[in-house]
Amino acid sequence: MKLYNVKLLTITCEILAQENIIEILKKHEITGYTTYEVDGNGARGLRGQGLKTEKNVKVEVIMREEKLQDIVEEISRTLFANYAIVLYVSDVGVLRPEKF
Amino acid sequence: MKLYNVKLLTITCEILAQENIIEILKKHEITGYTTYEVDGNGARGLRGQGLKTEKNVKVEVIMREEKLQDIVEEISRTLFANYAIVLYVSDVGVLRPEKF
Amino acid sequence: MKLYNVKLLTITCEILAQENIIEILKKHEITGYTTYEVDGNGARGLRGQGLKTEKNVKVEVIMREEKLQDIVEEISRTLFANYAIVLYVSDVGVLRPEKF
Amino acid sequence: MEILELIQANLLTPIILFFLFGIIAARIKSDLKIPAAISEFLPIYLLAAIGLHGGIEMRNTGFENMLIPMFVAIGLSLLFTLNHYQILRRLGKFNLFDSYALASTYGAVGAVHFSVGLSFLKNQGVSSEGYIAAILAVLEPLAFILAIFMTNMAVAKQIKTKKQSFSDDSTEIDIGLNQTKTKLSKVLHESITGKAIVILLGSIVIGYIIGKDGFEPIKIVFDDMFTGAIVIFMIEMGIIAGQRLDDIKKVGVFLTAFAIIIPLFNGTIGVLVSTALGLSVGGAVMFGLLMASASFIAAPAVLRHAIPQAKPSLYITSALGITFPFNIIVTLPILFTLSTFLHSGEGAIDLFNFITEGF
Amino acid sequence: MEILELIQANLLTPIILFFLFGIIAARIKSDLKIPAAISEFLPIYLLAAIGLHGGIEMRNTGFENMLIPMFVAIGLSLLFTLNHYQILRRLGKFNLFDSYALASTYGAVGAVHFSVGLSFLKNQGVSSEGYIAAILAVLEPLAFILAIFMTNMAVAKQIKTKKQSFSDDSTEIDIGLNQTKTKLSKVLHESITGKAIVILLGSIVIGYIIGKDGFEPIKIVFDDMFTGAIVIFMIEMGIIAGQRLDDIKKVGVFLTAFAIIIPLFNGTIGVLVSTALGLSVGGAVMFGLLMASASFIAAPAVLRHAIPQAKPSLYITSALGITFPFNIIVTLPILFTLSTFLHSGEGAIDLFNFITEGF
Amino acid sequence: MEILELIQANLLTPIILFFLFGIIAARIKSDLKIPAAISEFLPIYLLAAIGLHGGIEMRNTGFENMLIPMFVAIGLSLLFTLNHYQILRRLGKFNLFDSYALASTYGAVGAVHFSVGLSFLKNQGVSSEGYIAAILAVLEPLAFILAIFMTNMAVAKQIKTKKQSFSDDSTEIDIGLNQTKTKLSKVLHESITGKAIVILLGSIVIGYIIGKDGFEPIKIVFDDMFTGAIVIFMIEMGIIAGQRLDDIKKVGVFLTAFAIIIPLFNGTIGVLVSTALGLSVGGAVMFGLLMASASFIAAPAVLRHAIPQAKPSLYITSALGITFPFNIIVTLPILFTLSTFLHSGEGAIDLFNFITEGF
Ligand SMILES: Nc1ncnc2c1ncn2[C@@H]1O[C@H](COP(=O)(O)O)[C@@H](O)[C@H]1O
Ligand SMILES: Nc1ncnc2c1ncn2[C@@H]1O[C@H](COP(=O)(O)O)[C@@H](O)[C@H]1O
Ligand SMILES: Nc1ncnc2c1ncn2[C@@H]1O[C@H](COP(=O)(O)O)[C@@H](O)[C@H]1O
Ligand code: NA
Ligand code: NA
Ligand code: NA
Repeated sequence: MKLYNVKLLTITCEILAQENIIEILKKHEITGYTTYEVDGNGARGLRGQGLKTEKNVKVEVIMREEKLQDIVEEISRTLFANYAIVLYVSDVGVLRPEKF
Repeated sequence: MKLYNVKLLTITCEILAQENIIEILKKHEITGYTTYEVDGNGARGLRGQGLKTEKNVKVEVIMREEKLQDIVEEISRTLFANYAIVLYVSDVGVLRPEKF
Repeated sequence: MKLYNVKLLTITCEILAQENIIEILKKHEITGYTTYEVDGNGARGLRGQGLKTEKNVKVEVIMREEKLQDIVEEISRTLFANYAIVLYVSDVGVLRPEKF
Repeated sequence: MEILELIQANLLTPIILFFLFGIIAARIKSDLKIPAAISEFLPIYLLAAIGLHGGIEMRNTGFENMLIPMFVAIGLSLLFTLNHYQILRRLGKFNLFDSYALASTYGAVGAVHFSVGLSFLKNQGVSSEGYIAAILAVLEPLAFILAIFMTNMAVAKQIKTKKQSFSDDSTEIDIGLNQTKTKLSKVLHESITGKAIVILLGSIVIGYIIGKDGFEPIKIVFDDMFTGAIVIFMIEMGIIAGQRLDDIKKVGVFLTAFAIIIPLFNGTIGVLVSTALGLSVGGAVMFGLLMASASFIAAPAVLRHAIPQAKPSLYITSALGITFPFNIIVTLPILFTLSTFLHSGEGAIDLFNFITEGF
Repeated sequence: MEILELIQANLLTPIILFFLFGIIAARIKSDLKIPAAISEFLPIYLLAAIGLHGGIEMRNTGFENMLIPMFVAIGLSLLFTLNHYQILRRLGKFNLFDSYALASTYGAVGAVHFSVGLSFLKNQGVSSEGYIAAILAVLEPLAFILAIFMTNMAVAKQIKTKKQSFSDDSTEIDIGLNQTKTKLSKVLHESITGKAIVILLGSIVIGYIIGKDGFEPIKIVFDDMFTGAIVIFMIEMGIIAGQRLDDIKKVGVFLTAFAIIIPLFNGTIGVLVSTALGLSVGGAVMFGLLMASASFIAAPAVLRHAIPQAKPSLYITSALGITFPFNIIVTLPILFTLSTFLHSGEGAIDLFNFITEGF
Repeated sequence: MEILELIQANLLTPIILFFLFGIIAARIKSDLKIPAAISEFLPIYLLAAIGLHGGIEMRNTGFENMLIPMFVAIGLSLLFTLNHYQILRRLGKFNLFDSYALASTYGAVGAVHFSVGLSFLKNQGVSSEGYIAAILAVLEPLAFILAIFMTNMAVAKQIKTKKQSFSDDSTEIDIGLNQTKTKLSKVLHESITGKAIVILLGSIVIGYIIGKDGFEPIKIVFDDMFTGAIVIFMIEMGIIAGQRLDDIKKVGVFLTAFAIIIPLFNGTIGVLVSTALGLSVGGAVMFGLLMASASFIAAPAVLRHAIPQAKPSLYITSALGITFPFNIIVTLPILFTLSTFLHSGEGAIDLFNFITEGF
């Protein structure tokens, strides 16, 4: 079974920015992603205690390298200033590259 | 502290396929894994709203490269056709390779 | 957008060791991390059923390579013997390396 | 018309209204939802309450008379399941897997249906035989087991046919057959140890042991709060049903008709037969409702493993999105009217004639 | 003094005591917390209970008289929001974004406030007009929509000014204006389909339909348990408020004063106006409390999207950490005393003079 | 025999039956479980209810008489803890860490035990002194603190001995001693701010302040629903206990015997002493049950940090898998019979003789 190289983009951000991110993904024609709620600490302090709106969420997206650049650029341009957010990219191997 | 290269297999799938995956792991004599519930979107549509059985789960398994091939092959053969599932492999470094 | 190489340290451990880990991070002047509860199986058996204190947690820390060595060393020295714990390191790319 | 009035009265109860409200909330894409922990807990609570109630009743009224209705219910369920399969496969042209999955979804019983039925009767001031909770427990896994057995038989036959043509591949086929057996025994175990049955049976036994007096200290939680708890659960059920309304297009006209006609038919048969067996007005309604009900909580969990080739969007959507609303809004009042009529003077005579002629 | 006594009596009710307890628990860094699923469920439950109660009352008393108070409430809310903005921007020197966000947080209404108010009145044996629940529902999104509209207008103006200086960048600016419009219509949709409004309006309608009789089977859950449920919710609210007390330093003296004076002022106006409109003692208290309340559950969800440039630490901390405790401990008894006084013989005369002179 | 009858009657209450049911559900590997959010919330709720109840009682009866029982309870707990250690280390040959961990698990008290005891008494129509809830709160951290202190002393001594042999490593040892001190003060803080104590003490104070009248509006939630809530919690406790039954093999014969004999012994002493101190029938039962109880919710959270070298599979399994079922099924009725006997005419005389001779 051959593994094909693609990119995994992981975004950890406050839960209220999740919608914005998914919209950006949609704009770039990406409809596959995985999300889950997490707690966290960072420049904007402890998050995840108390109100649900104060939680963080992780959004993970497997995508081809071609799309990565634009998406990362748009996220950083529109969201970095106002939201608690951290983003990183890693290399992963998948079986069915046509899915992404 | 030396880090030894091993593989991290991550499977995101509908929760009802979790048992099948863990059985496959057991068959290949792997008993260490981590699981957690996630939401997701993909070819089979939005998952994670509504009934618990409609959730996704992530299964993460650190393993040696030797076993990876067979396990990936069995999962893709038995589960890809009927279940919502995505699988990827990445490289990680661990301290105690004998644990895996 | 240039991506800078940093390390992602992921620790999966029993929930009661979370505090110890965060203290070690603090000692090394790391205040950014992400945590979430997970279930798991390993050398210390199935974890995550029953009492909350029997759960596992994942702690993910993006950091520069310089700090990694010391932190990994301290965690393994102080926690490996008495706690259910697994730790791995991977390479990731970030946009704002000065954040970490 | 009496039935229409009853349907209307039923429509205006909190249970139905909050269900409809949930549907609307989902349709306007509201972010309203009941947290998962609550909506996972509520079925456990409802089943415990149903079981305790049933067990206490059985202690009062005995359960000697339970055996015949139980076996009749089993027989009917199996017959219905086979009947559904024929209809779906022959008339509906569904593939083997979808046909069996749907057949058993409608042959199986639904605990939420049962809760709503109990509440409906309570509202009408009518009681029912406690042992029907036990019938619910026994029927729960039945249709699934039948469907899985049949599917596996069918698959095995297919494989055997293949085997005869390509006789070199025999080991793989044997493995296939073995896997089928393992799967069946696993599903059997899973069904019987499934949380719904376990909590229901356990509560029946406990209710039987403790009786009315022992129940007193927990009555407020497990009886007085029952209808309120259903109302909360119905909000979530409404939301989930509402989210699935879009999928009804995929379900198609045939299955939509099936999802309405079959419950009415099965339910009517259920009321007739159970009345003939001597069940009370309320008992016959609950019996009929069991026959009319389709499973949408247990079904996905069992069928996804047992017949993974079947499309869950078909069986969940039709059971939860069409049959459940139809049953609690329309079928339930109809069955009640029917049962009342049959148990009233004239109805009883009619039924007597019907039965004697029928057999 | 009567007010002090009432404040003291109110202070010693379980609701206030458990809130203070939560604050203390957070301050001593206890790990006590109410699990998220419970504290997410409780507001839904409270709003459903409020709505049902309001709907049933409206059925009893009619809702013809509701329109004038409703429109007056809307008018007052909008006036207050604009007034807050002026104070914050001019006197407080907050930036545009923070000013609008804070203005609307205090122009908006709080469902938890409302729950506590209802419980307080219940305790005093005083009832209130059911339609105030409907006013709560209508006011909920109002101040936000105004604030967002104003913010977007202001931003658009800024952009236009820029446009005139650098006339080459026009496409980007047009995009910006379009985005603003999209955002406004999205926020509007989100507000109206927000879970709080949806469950509240839905429950009012259902309460109206089912009436007292239909409510009977669910009364234990949606009425008798109401105060107990608030108590549990207040523990969590206390914990969250306690965790934010450190942030009060960041809030500053000006905003702290604002967070105390404005609710008192708005609440007093609310009681006076609603009494003049003929509302009952309890109704005027609830009307005043709505005016006095600030939103700390809905606000972050709406404002974070709509005015992301505003600092949530400002508006959440002041609303939850300062205004809410102050309102339920001090403002509520004051408004009650005021309303009682106005509705008693002399008060009524005074008010009559006050009003006739006032206009 | 009277005791056997009482044990049997107790066995057939919903609390015990649902606990046993949970065990069975776990043994047959059912997927039944109470969602985590619910089972995390229930102990908080139970402790709040216990505390409120205790506080209200203390207001009625005063708490002047509370001091002596409190100090005696503290003294007994410390004595018992040391006694457990000796037995476990000398006779049981457990290592230092496991010995201290187990000693304090059994020296500590269990809130679930307490809840079941209160329900048992309610069922018997017997009341108990409200201040015992306060004793529960004070005892909760006590045994842990003692055990941790002793463990750290022992470890420090070991290190010192090492120091004398290898005198070059002294800095590392000083660091070790310092770490020990930090740990102790941290555990102390954690124990006292632990959620169980905080909610219990808070509720006692609130109960005392509000009294019976202030409790009225929340009585349905915090009193009437109490037993029903325990029943739900006991299902989960049963499931967890059932999952641990396999581990009992690892626990060994010695610890199994210890887990049965020690509670009986400690509980008996508790009833005798508290009766001598003048507590009522019910009060002596609750006092004895506190002494008999072992901690299985607080213990893992505290001991895992404080004595990480100890094996949690030992102390959790024995406390939850053996002692808890034994106590609520067998010890509780025995203590009740004993207390009733001692408080009846003859018992009182016997006890008087016993005490006067004993000292
Ligand atoms: N160094 C880090 N490693 C892992 N996660 C981080 C790190 N820094 C921040 N985060 C996550 O990103 C969220 C937002 O970060 P920030 O914007 O720095 O407050 C935090 O709440 C954490 O969940
Ligand atoms: N591109 C993707 N990136 C990350 N997760 C994905 C992606 N596509 C699908 N998934 C996850 O895998 C699940 C099953 O995918 P699918 O079989 O495509 O419906 C989804 O529900 C997501 O949780
Ligand atoms: N091979 C593995 N792959 C992924 N996670 C693992 C693996 N082994 C252990 N874990 C996780 O680490 C936790 C502690 O492991 P252990 O100390 O081996 O019991 C387990 O409960 C799992 O959550
Ligand atoms: Na059926
Ligand atoms: Na307001
Ligand atoms: Na003890």
